[in-house]
Amino acid sequence: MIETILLTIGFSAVLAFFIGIALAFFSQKFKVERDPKIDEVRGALPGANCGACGFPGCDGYSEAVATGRAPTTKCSVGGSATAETLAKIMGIEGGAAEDRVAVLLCQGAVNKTVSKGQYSGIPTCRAAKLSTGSVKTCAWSCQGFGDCTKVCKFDALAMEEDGLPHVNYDNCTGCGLCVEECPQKILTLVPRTRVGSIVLCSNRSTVKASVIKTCKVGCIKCELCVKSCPEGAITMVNGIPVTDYAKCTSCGICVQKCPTKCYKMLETDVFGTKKEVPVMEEAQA
Amino acid sequence: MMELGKIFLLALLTNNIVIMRFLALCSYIGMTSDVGQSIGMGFAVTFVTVLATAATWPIYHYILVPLNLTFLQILIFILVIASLVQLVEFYLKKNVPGLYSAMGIYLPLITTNCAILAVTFENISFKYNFIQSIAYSVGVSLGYLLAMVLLAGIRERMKTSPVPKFLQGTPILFMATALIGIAFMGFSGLIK
Amino acid sequence: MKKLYSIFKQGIIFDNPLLMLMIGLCSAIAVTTNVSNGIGMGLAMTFVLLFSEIIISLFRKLIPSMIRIPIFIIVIAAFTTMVDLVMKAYFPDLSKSMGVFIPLIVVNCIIMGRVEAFASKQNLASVIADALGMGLGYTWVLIAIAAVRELLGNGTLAGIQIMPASYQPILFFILPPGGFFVFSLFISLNIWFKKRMEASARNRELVAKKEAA
Amino acid sequence: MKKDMTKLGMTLMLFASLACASLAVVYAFTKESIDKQSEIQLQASLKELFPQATAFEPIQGLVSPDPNIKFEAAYEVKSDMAPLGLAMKATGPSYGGAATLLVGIDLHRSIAGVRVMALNDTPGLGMNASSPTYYVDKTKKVTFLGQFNEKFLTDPFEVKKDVVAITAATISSRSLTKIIKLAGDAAIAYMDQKAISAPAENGASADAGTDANAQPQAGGK
Amino acid sequence: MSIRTFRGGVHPPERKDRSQGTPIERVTSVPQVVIPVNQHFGAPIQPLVKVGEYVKAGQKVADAEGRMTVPVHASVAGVVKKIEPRMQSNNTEGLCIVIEPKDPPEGESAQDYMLPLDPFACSKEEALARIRAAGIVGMGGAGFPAHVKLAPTKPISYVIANAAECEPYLTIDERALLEIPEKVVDGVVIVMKTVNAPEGVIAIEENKKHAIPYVQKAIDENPQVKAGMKIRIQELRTKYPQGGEKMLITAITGRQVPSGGLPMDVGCVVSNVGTLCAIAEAFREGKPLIERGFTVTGGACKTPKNLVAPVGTLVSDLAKAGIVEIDDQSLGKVIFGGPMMGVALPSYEIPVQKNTSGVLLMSEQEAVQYEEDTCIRCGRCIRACPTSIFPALLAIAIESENYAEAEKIGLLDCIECGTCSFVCPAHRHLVQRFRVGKQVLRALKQKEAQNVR
Amino acid sequence: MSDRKMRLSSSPHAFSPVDTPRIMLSVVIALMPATAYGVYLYGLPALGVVVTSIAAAVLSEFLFRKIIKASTTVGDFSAVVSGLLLALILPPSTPLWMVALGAIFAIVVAKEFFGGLGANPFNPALIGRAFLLMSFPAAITSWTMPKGLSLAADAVSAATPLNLLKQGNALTDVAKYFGANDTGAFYRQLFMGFRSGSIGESSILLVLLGGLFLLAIGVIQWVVPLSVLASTFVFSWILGMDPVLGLLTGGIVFGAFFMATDYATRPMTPYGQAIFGIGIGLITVLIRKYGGYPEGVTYAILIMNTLTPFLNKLRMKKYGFVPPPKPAKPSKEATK
Repeated sequence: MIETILLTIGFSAVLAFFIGIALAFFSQKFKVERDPKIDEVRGALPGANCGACGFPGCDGYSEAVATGRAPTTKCSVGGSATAETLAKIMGIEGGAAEDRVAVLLCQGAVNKTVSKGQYSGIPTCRAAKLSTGSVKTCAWSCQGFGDCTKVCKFDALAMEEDGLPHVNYDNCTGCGLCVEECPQKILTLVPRTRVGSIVLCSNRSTVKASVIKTCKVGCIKCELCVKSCPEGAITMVNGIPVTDYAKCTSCGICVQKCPTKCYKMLETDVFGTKKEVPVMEEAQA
Repeated sequence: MMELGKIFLLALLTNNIVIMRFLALCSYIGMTSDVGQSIGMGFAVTFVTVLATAATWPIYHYILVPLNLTFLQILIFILVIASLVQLVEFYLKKNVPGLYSAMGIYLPLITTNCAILAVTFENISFKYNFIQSIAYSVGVSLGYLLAMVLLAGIRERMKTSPVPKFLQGTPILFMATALIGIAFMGFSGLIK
Repeated sequence: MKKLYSIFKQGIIFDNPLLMLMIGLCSAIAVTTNVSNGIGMGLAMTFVLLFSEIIISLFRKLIPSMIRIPIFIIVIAAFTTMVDLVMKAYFPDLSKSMGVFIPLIVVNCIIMGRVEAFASKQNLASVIADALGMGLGYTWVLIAIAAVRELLGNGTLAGIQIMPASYQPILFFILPPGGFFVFSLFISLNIWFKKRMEASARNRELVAKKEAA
Repeated sequence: MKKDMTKLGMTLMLFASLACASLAVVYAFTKESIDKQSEIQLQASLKELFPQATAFEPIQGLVSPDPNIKFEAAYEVKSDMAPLGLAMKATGPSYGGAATLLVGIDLHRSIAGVRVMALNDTPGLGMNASSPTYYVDKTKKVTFLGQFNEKFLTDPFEVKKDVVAITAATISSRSLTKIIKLAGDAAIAYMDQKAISAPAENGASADAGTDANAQPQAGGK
Repeated sequence: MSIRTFRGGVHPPERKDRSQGTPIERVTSVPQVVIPVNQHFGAPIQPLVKVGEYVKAGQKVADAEGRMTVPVHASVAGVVKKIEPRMQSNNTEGLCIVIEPKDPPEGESAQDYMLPLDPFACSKEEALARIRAAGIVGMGGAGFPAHVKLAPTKPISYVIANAAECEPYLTIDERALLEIPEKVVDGVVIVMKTVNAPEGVIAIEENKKHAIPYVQKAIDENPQVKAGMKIRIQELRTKYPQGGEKMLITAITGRQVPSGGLPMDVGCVVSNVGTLCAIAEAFREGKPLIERGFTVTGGACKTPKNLVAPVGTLVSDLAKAGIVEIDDQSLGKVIFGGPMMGVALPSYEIPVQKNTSGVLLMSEQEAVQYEEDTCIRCGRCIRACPTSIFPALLAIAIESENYAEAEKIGLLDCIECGTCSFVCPAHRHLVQRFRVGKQVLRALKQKEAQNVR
Repeated sequence: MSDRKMRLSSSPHAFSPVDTPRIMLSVVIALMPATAYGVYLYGLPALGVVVTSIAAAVLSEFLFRKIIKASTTVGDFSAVVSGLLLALILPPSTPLWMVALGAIFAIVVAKEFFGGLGANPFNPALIGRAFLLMSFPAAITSWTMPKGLSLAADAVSAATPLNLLKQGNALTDVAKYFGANDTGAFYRQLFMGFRSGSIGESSILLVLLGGLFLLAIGVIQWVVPLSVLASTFVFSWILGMDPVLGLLTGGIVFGAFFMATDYATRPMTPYGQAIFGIGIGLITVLIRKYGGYPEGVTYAILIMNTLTPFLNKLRMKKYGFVPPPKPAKPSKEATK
């Protein structure tokens, strides 16, 4: 018995010693130089692998960042915090990415708009738009099949009873996947801290009557907002009033004047449910 | 030769390592989301299994048996296989980067692939000689490859199927395997 | 104590290695043709897990990280061999019917995973709780699967005739495909259960929030 | 660098030695029991076949005529000094790999009983051969192996005709039957040789004769 | 003469008998015309007239530079009332010029046609310029500029007149063959001269056999044929999509247009009957493409007819004028084009365009809609697909968003003929899926190209 | 113009009247002669099996879809087809509860679990039979003699011709067992279906009739059945078995026309189908010759089912296909 034990110990000791040495040796010898920064960057990324940065997943992006082929601000999921960390790792001054959220530029709920016909076909926005132009009489309206909700990786978009996707601003990371997916291109990314007025309509029709016929909450091109703005911050661009946020003081006059109520305040009407209302003074300054 | 063919076919079909013997399920479930991937993994396993057999069989018969240390079998075998995988990985990474990028990424997963260890144990317990052991290990690992590819094919198909919610994900994969198993029962007795 | 209990509970249900983490599956289906095998395998597994975790936890500061994997393997392999030897010596029938699956405990991902992720970082007490939780979590699932398969496929439980003699066993259940079948249903059941738990937790949170507001 | 490596090697060595040492201890403790286990099992099975037996004397020199079937051991069974029969431990291929059977042959040239020592066939099908509750004849409660009891080796051994097969496991049934038949024939040859060898010395031809008989049996399945 | 055809295809119920027997009726007076500015496949063009301006019939009202552009002409003499976006027959709003007919000032002609041009005395460039100036586009469906098509860069061996008219319901080409075969033959001759082709083929489906003698007579009487030009009639099996350009070429010549290629790659030019007539008119009369023939039919149309009306005529105006009687109660679907490839529109207040070959007013019973069931993998679509692109597998590839595989199967080779959707027993929206798939695939490719750059 | 909304959809706007229920019904009709003959041969038990199987299949599909809150699909008759097919490949004496269990397994596990009609990777009826064969090997392999053919000693547990052949009986003996004087008469008897076997696959003639009916109305195509039958014939001959008998016994004809042609589980491409059929024939013959079962059609088809996703990749070249690297001229002018 003692012999067995001794033999075992001797044998295993020799074997293990060699294996240990061999492992250590080979790991040195065959070491492939890999920039430790890649791992560091990878560690700092959120790992959602959403691909919003335009690279194949977080791994691809981290490699691109570490080799200097990509800016540190591309990760919209991680937002500015990640951008700063990455910048720190890469040793450059961080151009912090703006923390943005998606906003739907259409209020054309099912009861506010007129449908063009009885659509039957593949129930996706893209297919419906391709086959019918637009399922609603407004060619710029939300198609309401929720393509955007299907691509959202963060559970931030949901179709609700009114037939429109609603953004949950707590979850939205501003990755922009929905913006890209929307065939109508009526989703846009707005900085989370932005304040001021915004028109929630994309109808670019120049024929006033047609807007009135098609939608109860569409911009009818009355230009009351443009005329009423004391700061002159609103101009019509391509058939749609656009607010210049450098001038906008969030006075709310345009919102009051708008006859179809398609003008909204970002801080109260759009992000309304959000608790931390952005600090106004800061934005003004 | 017939004998070797029999060993090979038994291991490949009748006693398919995954479908009939439930080994290597982790990678079977994990690595079959596309056919190319499963083929890569399958060949990596084949390669390592044959290598492992070639290494462990002589160790057992020419070292452990004479020294009367057969009880160290488990420990020695796993160490040998682990170091082997590691070495192969190092080697490929450094010298054959093309192959490494095709196969090497699967190597770390292989260390804990029970199929390989099982083969080396069974070579001993079935009292196979060296050539038979190699035939057996090739059969088993190609059987693994076969199972992987078959499931990958069905999985590809199921991507668009309205599988009931409660079965989505892993459960339906096992269900598919169960049905493949039923089909494979047809091989039973085919090779005696 | 409460913490230890929660670690234990985690392994039994929420992080159940078989149903939730889906690791160490191979043996779960292979040996569950009857309940005694399930018990044997489960306990063998628990034993190896427990002692490996204890040893690793005790020596965790002495293990250089570079060769930690080989050391883990050595420790696990040693305990596995012990179990194998003991089984062979005292439960020869059981050992025979489980065949290669006892030695294969050594590559069971559960053990490696727990050792690497838990034991090498935690103190002895939590390690024991974890090992017991995981081990018993593994065991109960094995027994449950084995019970279903043996009862339906053979009409017995642990070798004792349960079903009436007129019962015609559905052999499917003890054949390999039946193993996959039962296991598949088990996982789906558990996923459903987990989802319900999560949903109720979320509901509770919501209610709490509403009340607070 | 080198120091590092040595240190790592040493650490690993330490752990390995410790592990192996403890293993060796366990091994030493269990070894006897493991060896004994198989012996105990064998003895128990032998005892079951020949309840009156008092001694099992291993005998050598029995060679299987079929290369696929091996005789691992053979015992002359004796009660006190009187011979009771022969027990053969034979291994041959079955459906799921090697199957080892213990076949007892009594002096009447009939089978005293068959026990399964190792079998890896399909559970629920081929494995039923070793099940004590699986009856090929449900009314008489005869198990698959039970039907061989008291069957003369001169009787035909054709499965599905003379031997009731396990349902849906014809291959297992055939392979097992073949092992039993082969072992039995060899045992009888030995007995013939021995029984005749006491008074006269012409066992060689008898041996050859039974071998010749066994051959077609092995060939035709 | 053997009857030729291609592999695959289906034979949907023809339903041509409704309008088959009614001679072409010319619509002359309409209350207004709404002329879409962009009616062709290619770069957009801009209006040249202003609101309030007086225009003559045949006067160019919109044009732009560029190879892939085609001018648009006023189809009636009158005053431009409005220039604004209106719903077009492709289901989108596009800029339209609304003209209210008004008699010209005393002494002036209401017409502003070009001078006739002898196609056999002018150069090829002159001929092409004339075809462009006449605003001729492919009148079969897509609206591909004719002057581009007739300027092939490869040698042409066949000019094929597409008189297959394989779409169910539509009969306008059939009537044209019966009533004005000489114009069709003239068109073929002109095109043959323009592209310098040795042989002309008029392809007619079996179900229009009765038109063959008329066409044959027209051929025999054509002076150019008498002078040695070779034109023959080819009878084709009645099968959809026999009139698809690619299928037609394969049926007649046995050649296959290579993937991503054009008919000219296999030495063919295919022109629709309407286009050929328009070309003939453009040369012989100097008349631009301001009128077109089309079939108004369908279950909700009480008066199935073959009409020739000014481009821009609203179907609703035809109904108001009593030229077409529409059963509003049973009307379920309005389709511009044939039932297999036409576009469903929300109303019939839509102008007839240069490429409108028919207006289908389907009754509720005809316009049945089916819920999409799961694919049962019967393989009917695979057998029916004229381009052998395995629609069932293609749909699966698209659904699983495997666009690389989809492209390999042949997504971009789909001609959207609708055969697969027609035969599908589970009523899967296959064609629609492929259309969306094509769009996505093209977008992906574009993105990839950008990334590479 | 009224306010009523027009229908909008992508083209085409016309549809073939052939839909899924109609296809399934035509399969049922094609199976009717064989079913009726089976019931005539084996009497009430066979009718019981058929009714139970269909009822269990339809009910289980209905209930399962109710439970998972999916739309009811009983109306497409696919469950009826699966149930009927399962019944027809079972021995007439199968206990009814087993039949029901098999039908439920076939419908719920093999079909509905994978997403219902069209999504099932394996033929449900065959999975049902394989399940029963695995679970109750005894019951599923005990046959009854058809009415009026109780010449053999024990009419209770008859054997199929293949069973007898597998046991090494000579063909003439088998023929005698079924009361035929010579092999020619035996072949005729087999062709007409007067023998023990599964309910529906007895009469080759009626099965062929049903199959030809389906071929004629275009529900199935010739590639699969022909390749199955041809390869069975050829491989039987190569392996030294009587090729004619190989076609006449067992379920190969039934399998070729009704099982292998199952839409969801056979490849969709012609080349794939040919290989699929040849594979079925080969495996069937191999199992018959070497395997553990006397008949291998069930498993042969199931095994080939696993390969279907790969056989689907064997596509014909598409219209106007140009080989991608260096497009060579010949392909354009190849035909003329």
